[in-house]
Amino acid sequence: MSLQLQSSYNNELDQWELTAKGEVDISTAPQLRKYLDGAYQEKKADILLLLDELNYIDSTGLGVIIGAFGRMQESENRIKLVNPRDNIKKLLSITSLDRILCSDC
Amino acid sequence: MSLQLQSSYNNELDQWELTAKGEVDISTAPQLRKYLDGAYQEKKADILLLLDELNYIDSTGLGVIIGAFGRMQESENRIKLVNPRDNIKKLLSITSLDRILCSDC
Amino acid sequence: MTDILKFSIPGKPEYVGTVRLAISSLANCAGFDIEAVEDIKVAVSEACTNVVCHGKPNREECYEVDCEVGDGRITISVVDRAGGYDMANYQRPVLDCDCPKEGGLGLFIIKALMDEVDIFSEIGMGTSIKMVKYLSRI
Amino acid sequence: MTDILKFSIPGKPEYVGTVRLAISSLANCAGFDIEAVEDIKVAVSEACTNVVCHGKPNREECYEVDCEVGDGRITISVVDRAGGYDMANYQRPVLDCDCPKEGGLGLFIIKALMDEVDIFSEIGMGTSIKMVKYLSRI
Ligand SMILES: Nc1ncnc2c1ncn2[C@@H]1O[C@H](COP(=O)(O)OP(=O)(O)O)[C@@H](O)[C@H]1O
Ligand SMILES: Nc1ncnc2c1ncn2[C@@H]1O[C@H](COP(=O)(O)OP(=O)(O)O)[C@@H](O)[C@H]1O
Repeated sequence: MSLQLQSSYNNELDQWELTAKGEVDISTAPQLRKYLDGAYQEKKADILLLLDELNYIDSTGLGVIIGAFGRMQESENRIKLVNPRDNIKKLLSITSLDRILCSDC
Repeated sequence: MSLQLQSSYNNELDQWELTAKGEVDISTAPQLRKYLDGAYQEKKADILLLLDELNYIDSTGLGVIIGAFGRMQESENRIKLVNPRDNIKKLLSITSLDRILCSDC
Repeated sequence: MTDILKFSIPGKPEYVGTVRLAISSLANCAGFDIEAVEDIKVAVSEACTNVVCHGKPNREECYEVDCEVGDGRITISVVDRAGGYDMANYQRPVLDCDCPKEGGLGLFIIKALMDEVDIFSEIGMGTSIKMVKYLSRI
Repeated sequence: MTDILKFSIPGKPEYVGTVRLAISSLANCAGFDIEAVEDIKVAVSEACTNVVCHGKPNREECYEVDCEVGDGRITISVVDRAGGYDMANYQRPVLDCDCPKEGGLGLFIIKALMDEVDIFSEIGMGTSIKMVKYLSRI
């Protein structure tokens, strides 16, 4: 199981754009946490998490995203999930996380 | 595990063109046997087996191909493997089957 | 007639993916559609993750994943000897709020995705969670 | 330190793919490169196929796949109680001829792909085949 992460800062829109490919589970979630925190520490801004190629996430990965969401609230920044696949959409909807993490999913 | 098969007869070159996608193992080999025999019974001609999208084959699948090869010899028709992936190339080379089944692999 | 498959796995994060892959292949063989395969995959993964995360005494110890396939359903039990917990203390996560908590979603997700879930835990011993999914939910 | 994983599988064709998937995930976790993962996958699949094909008495009975990962190698044993065979009758396939035979390639392929192979078979009982692959072949 593996997770590939890539990030770039969009100067025009003043936001981080992070692409996650592969799977987030208990063995790869720490990697995601480090990446989210690293980006946010480098520059406090909104984070767009692009999920087109993310095949799998479970509660461990959702926990990491919720954690980042919480830490970003103090400076009123947001984390937004973009283009999750159907299986991930289903989890976001079951847990009602779509309400706070998605604008269009 | 699944195997998808597609065939068409090429009238210009007078040969069958069979595409195999997925995996050939003990559970899907009977499907391949039926397909090869079906085509050959319909029209006795050479068979090109296009393997671009075949991920996996083992001795059961190779056995099926050898069987078809044997049955086709009486009428001097041949079965040729085209574009096998590296893992399949390796098996063909180990078993020396490349010598009789491949022209370019 | 049902088929029984058993897996015995060390309680380490890196093997949860191995179980997940085996289970999805199994559910696929059993005739579940893509969405149901995903549900089963996530639920089993959550159960394994709980063993790996909360099993305190001896992380290296193995747990078992037992599967029964057939009769229009798949039944999967994840059984550990990782110390157990007091189920009376379990609190359903508060969803739909503006500050969700980082943990506590696992059992909730399992119950949402599977048709039947039975948990038995004995403190000092271990936990067994049995999950059933029907081929076509009546 | 090594990790031990065990799988118990019914001797039916449809589950060989499940074992194959689990083993490739495992070999991948253990750090083998793509080519070695493929080798291990094929070898284990051949061993399972032999159990399913040649195990006469009771096809439904389960066989075991035991894996040991660590110390720079993976060791996989496929153990059945499917009746065994007389190893003295085994004939290496004649390759490189113009009329190859349809069967008889399985054990040959296993031996070609794995670094060490030990087979023990007792007629009337069963067979155990142990295969080792080293992380970097010395
Ligand atoms: N197999 C297990 N062994 C020990 N404790 C467990 C096990 N499964 C669940 N638990 C307990 O139940 C609680 C709720 O689990 P869960 O809903 O999966 O959320 P989380 O794992 O994120 O805490 C856990 O925090 C843990 O205390
Ligand atoms: N697990 C097993 N149980 C019983 N017989 C076996 C087993 N494995 C191998 N054999 C015997 O060894 C022979 C050679 O096996 P193999 O090289 O895999 O070729 P094939 O399976 O195509 O015959 C088989 O034909 C069978 O008689």
